[in-house]
Amino acid sequence: MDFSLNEEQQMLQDSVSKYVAQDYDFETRKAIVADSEGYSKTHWQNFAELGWLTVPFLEEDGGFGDRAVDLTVMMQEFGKAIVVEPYIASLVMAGGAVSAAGNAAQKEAILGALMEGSLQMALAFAEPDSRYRLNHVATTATQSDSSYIINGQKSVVLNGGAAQQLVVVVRTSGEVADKSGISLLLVDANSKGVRKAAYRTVDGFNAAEFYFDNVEVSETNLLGTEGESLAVLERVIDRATLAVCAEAVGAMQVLLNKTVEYTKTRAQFGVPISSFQALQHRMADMYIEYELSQSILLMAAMKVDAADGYDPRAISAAKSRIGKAARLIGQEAVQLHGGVGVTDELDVGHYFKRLTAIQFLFGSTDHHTRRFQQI
Amino acid sequence: MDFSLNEEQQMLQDSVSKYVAQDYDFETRKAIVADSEGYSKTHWQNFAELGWLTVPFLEEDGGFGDRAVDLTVMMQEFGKAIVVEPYIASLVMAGGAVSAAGNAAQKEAILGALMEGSLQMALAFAEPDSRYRLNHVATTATQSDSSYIINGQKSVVLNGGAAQQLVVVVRTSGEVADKSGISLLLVDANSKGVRKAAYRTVDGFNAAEFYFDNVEVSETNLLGTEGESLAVLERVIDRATLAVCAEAVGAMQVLLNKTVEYTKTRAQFGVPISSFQALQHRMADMYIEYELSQSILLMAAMKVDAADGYDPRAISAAKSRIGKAARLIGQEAVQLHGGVGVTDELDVGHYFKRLTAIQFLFGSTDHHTRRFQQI
Amino acid sequence: MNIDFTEEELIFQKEVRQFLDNEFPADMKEKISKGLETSKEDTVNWQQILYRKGWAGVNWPVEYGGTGWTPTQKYIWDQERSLALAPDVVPFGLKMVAPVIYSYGNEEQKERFLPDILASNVWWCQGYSEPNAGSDLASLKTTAVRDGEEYVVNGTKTWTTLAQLADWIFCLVRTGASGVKNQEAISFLLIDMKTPGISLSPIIMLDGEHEINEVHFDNVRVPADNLIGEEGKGWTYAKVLLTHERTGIADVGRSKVSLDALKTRCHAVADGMGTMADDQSFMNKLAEVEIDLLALEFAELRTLAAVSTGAAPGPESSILKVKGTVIAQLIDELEVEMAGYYSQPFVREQFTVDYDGDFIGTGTATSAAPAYFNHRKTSIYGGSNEVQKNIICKFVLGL
Amino acid sequence: MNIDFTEEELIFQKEVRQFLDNEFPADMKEKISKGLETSKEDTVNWQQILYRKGWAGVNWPVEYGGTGWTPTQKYIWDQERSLALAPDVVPFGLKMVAPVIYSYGNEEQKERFLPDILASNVWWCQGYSEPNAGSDLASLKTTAVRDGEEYVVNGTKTWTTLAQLADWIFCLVRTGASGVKNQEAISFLLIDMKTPGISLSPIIMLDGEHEINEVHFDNVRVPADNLIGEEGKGWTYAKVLLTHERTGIADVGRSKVSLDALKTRCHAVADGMGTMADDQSFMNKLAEVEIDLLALEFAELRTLAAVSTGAAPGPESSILKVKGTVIAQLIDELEVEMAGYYSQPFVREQFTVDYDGDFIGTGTATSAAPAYFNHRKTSIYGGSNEVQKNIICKFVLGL
Repeated sequence: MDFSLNEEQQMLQDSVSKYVAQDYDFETRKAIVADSEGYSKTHWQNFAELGWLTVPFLEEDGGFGDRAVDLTVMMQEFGKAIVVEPYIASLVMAGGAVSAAGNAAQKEAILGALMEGSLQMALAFAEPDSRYRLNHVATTATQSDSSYIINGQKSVVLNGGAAQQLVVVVRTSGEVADKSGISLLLVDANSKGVRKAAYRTVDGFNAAEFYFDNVEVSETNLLGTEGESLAVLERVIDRATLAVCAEAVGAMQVLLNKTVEYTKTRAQFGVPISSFQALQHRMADMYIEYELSQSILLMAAMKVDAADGYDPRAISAAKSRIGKAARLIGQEAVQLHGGVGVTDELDVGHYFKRLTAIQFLFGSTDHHTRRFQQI
Repeated sequence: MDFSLNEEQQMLQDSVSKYVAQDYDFETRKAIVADSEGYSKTHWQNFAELGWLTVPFLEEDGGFGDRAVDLTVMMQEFGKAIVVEPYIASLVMAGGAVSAAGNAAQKEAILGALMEGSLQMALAFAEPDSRYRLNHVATTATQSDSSYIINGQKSVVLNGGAAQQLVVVVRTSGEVADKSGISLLLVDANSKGVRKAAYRTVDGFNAAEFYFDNVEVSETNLLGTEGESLAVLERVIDRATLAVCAEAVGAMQVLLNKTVEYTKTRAQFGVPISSFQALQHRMADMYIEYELSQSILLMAAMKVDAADGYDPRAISAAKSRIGKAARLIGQEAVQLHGGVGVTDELDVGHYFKRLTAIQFLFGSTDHHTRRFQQI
Repeated sequence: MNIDFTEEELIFQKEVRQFLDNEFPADMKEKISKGLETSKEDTVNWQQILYRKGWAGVNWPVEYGGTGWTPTQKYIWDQERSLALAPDVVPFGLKMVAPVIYSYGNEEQKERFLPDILASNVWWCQGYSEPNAGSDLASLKTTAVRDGEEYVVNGTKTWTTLAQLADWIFCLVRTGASGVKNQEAISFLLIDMKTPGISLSPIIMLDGEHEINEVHFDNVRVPADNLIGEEGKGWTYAKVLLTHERTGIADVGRSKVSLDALKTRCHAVADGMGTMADDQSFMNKLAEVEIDLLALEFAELRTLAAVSTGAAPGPESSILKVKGTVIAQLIDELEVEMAGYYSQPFVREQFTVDYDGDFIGTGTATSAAPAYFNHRKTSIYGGSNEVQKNIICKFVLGL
Repeated sequence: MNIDFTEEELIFQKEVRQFLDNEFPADMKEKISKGLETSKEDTVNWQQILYRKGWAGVNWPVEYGGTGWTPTQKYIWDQERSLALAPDVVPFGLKMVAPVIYSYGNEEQKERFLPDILASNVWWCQGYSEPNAGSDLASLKTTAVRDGEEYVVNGTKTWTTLAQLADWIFCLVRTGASGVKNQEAISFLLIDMKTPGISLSPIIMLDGEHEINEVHFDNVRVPADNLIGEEGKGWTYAKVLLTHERTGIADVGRSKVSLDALKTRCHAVADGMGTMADDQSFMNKLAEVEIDLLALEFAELRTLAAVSTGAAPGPESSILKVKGTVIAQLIDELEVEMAGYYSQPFVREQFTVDYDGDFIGTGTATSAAPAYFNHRKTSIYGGSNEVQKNIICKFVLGL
């Protein structure tokens, strides 16, 4: 066992940490959220140049190595600045699906472009009735000659507003909740029959609803084996789950620090409110929650990277634990900031919103507690 | 709607309140718990003379009226002194079963003796496998000529150590978990084939395990209609549940007051610990829990006494809410008392033990939350 | 003790139901049930209907046009009104400034202000908090300096809800010497929002709405006639009011309606082949909140009953504020949880009357998170929940 | 970062398992698995087996007979020992007084005391708390007045665990002038329990057990040679020790074993026709505690790793104390809940070796509540959880 970052990880952490501190302050973020693109092309290009876009890919595909620890180290720093660029949606999720299921030609066509920063993608998996059940796929793809014809609706597709290409989870056979019969198709976002309604999420990310009306794609757009993609999807979503957990831990750390600092400067009844012991102990509780989150995040990342590999139970443990901490720290940070905490002008509320969104992304706290218990 | 006690209720409250304050202090209770009888015959006789033993019985049976509000008013005062006399077990439970299901002859033989204080009874319902399911009855009574032959085991029979007569819940037909086929039999505690193992409970009450080995009782000992007694049993247990809820509210009030007083006198770091705001806010939380408990107890009692009658949902609501409060107030009272709180010599720990036991009597907090949601 | 309604109370309940059935405007009800925005006109119209019925001044003394209802009647009204989705009156005029005017104002002030408040002819807002005085109102800095028959007001109020719609503002201002840093320097002043020198800065809330404002006073000249009661007594008047406010703030009726809606809708929200009603841990959380709300409802009824027997709502009413806001916030969170992925889209434009784009999510799913964010304010304003606990400690527990 | 054990660590793990299989006494293991009382002889016997293996001084420097293990080895040892149901050593000698002696004692004291501690020849107890000084050790009143080559000790210590079995006691005593009411008057003194003037009053805990005592000192004459380090530095020595103690107090290993047992047994505890494993809300609570414990385990590993790179366990270790006790107490509560009605009987006599009456309830069901009651102490002793939060506020958050 070894709990220290290696040299490469230390460099990655320093690099991201320095960048967001210098070039990604709250005003910068506000402007990006307000912009119609839904993310900043400039920052994305910088991320590419700094090599960060290669982190979730294997060395053999030209990536940094696709190690969970690397990903969490980076995402924690992103979380400190609540970066809204679609790193997880485009790279970890859509890119992850291509990396895990794509053939050599598909990987070559896509992964390089993703790592260079010239391609934006999204993974369309959730549906109006699916909630967090990855096997619940009502969107169908029926084969017709050498094509698939797609019909259905996909919900809250992260980076859906900016994505040029989609990985769409479709049902090629079986009943709506069957575990088999689930396939992945590459779909150009501008294909005929694709309609989208794009929007911002409550936490400032870009997303969209997608409606597929007899959308035809070539059978060469199939990623992986027809009807057998649920396992890939689960791994990809688990990896994305780990990534948002890391982001949450970064955001919590900032909220904790901001709250401690704010209470030291805010005076009420003639003294700084940090002198009130009832508030002090609540901040101690926030600290404890943060530390436990940091610990379980490390645990999950290390278990995923361990010799015996993929550990969905560890990821559900982390999501459950961090979800609880995100709730407490977010709510307490707002409460201890008082009135300004619920206004749009202060950054604190935006960290709170992101932490809230993360609680319900890729499965709620309860969902993951149950999954932890059942698998 | 009217939230004030009537004159009779006010007198009952004053009478019990004065008695326990003057004649039932902690040392008195300790001696009763240590005594082999399992309760004080002297106090019991005093209760009878003061008319308290008539409270849970109908006027037509010579009782005070069997009103839920009266019962809760009295039990709250008992709770303040954590009275260990078997009021609930003997009168509300066993007596309640006779009152609800007995015929005129049975009532006459039993209720008068109960109200005079000359008879101790117990209701034997729980079994090793039943947990809180009243319909789960494995103890059988098979008819043979004009008798029933009883076989089986009954668990944790409250007042089992002192009871002269038992009301035993038996299965006269059907499968172990059927809702029909459940009957009530009066059984003399000294009958041939009855074996008991008596003990104290963790909170100082007397109880026993009962083992029935071919115990023969006359068919005239049947209470109510054969095979159709589940509804009576549910009402009796609900009434007992309301009674322990009231007791808990009384005990919580004392624990809250004792904790507030203790923190005012206990000095640490040169000041009374009541001056620490973190502890103050925790006592405020205890107070809030106590007040909510008091409110929901009133709600449940008033609903039971209302024109449209018996409301098991209100009782489960009260048990669930009060169970949560009992947990918090009990744990916090001990924690805020520090070391002395976990010793046997201080009364605080004994209130804590009683509040703990009540949490798991007649259904845990979770059990009643679920029942509230499902009925 | 008796939970049953009397014959008279049952008749009153029937009258309330009929009134709401017939008089609560159908278009407003539809907007509310769909989660659409309502306008100032909707609100004023509804309050004037209440006025014409004689039901605008629920807690007012009968001599000024109050209803003279018993606590049970008030309870019935709140219950039925909530069930009919009819909003409570905007509190600033009818519930907040009016009691101060009829309790502490002079006859001239009562005649001048009360009729327009009762008839909802004038929209009021509240000027208590300041940027550096949140829960600690005793440290207010806005000054009102006497100059002949006028006060000259300078300073900034904040957290002023709907000031952009208001005609008048009631303020706590410092009239005492600048050295006097305590409650005895504070006075209660009524100010016409059209007076020169008043300006607003909107504050946007976490849900993107313009709900509150900073109100700036720059040498605003206010007639001395607008002072309520005595100079230096403003804090006393406001405090009495705050105690009353805490009871209402429990908002049991609104929470009951939200919770009932949640209990109904969970059967319609899909979770794979089943619905959220099959999710045992979700349903348990729902049951726990419902039980808490039952307890709170009876705590409120007990408080109201005590008030009716002559006692003023004591510091015990702080628990209504604390628990009422906590419960409402828990219900908000359950809404977010139930919305699942549809808690994420931020599409408030689709809740305007003339929206014709794609509707995202079902019903009010996408409003859940913004509502949750916005309502975090309720445990902060009206005396933060921390202040309420201090009140409990000091005045109930004697700590 | 790497969670895998190295080759050497795997070999060590195998050695530990073999040792426990072969050497941990079977009769002691049986008693523990059945929840029966173990005797002082059992404990001493087991600790002497550890001593003979060279594994008694886990954190001791190698020069005094310590194991010299890495943090990972310590982790493996704790894991395997807990899984084998083997108890940890009684802390007072090996873990509490020994570090003070080898860190601050003189050579004569080291030679005199350490070998007997390592070999479990002497049973120690702790004299810190006093009736009026719980968390606030700086206000201790027990005095040690120098008289020639002796100190004369007067006062009362309380909360002294297993003093009735102890040969020696280590105490914090006041050697400074009576006016000096702070830490600089406190010294660290070793006292033979057989010295005239020492008497015990047993204190019975909530579970009915005689576990702690008051220890009274009435003109007890102690050789000045028994003073550790300098006069007035006792508080400093004790504090360093307390920080170490907090890490151990998380007791992750014991909680894991309890939780594993609970997870197994819930499938066997009947709930009507099913078992407790079908109770979704019970299982969810179990899962939540298990997840918390996973987080705590890694928090502890991170702390140990930091210590091994040279850092002393900082104030962050306070979270291990707080969370470790809270988790263990939650597990206790789940035991009580699982026991259902069988949480009520108080029948501790049935857990003695020669009991032959009716056995009430299954397995350890009737021990659940007494254990829960007793273990409330863990959030009070060793620096109460409130004190730990104060430490976090002051030394971590800078509040």
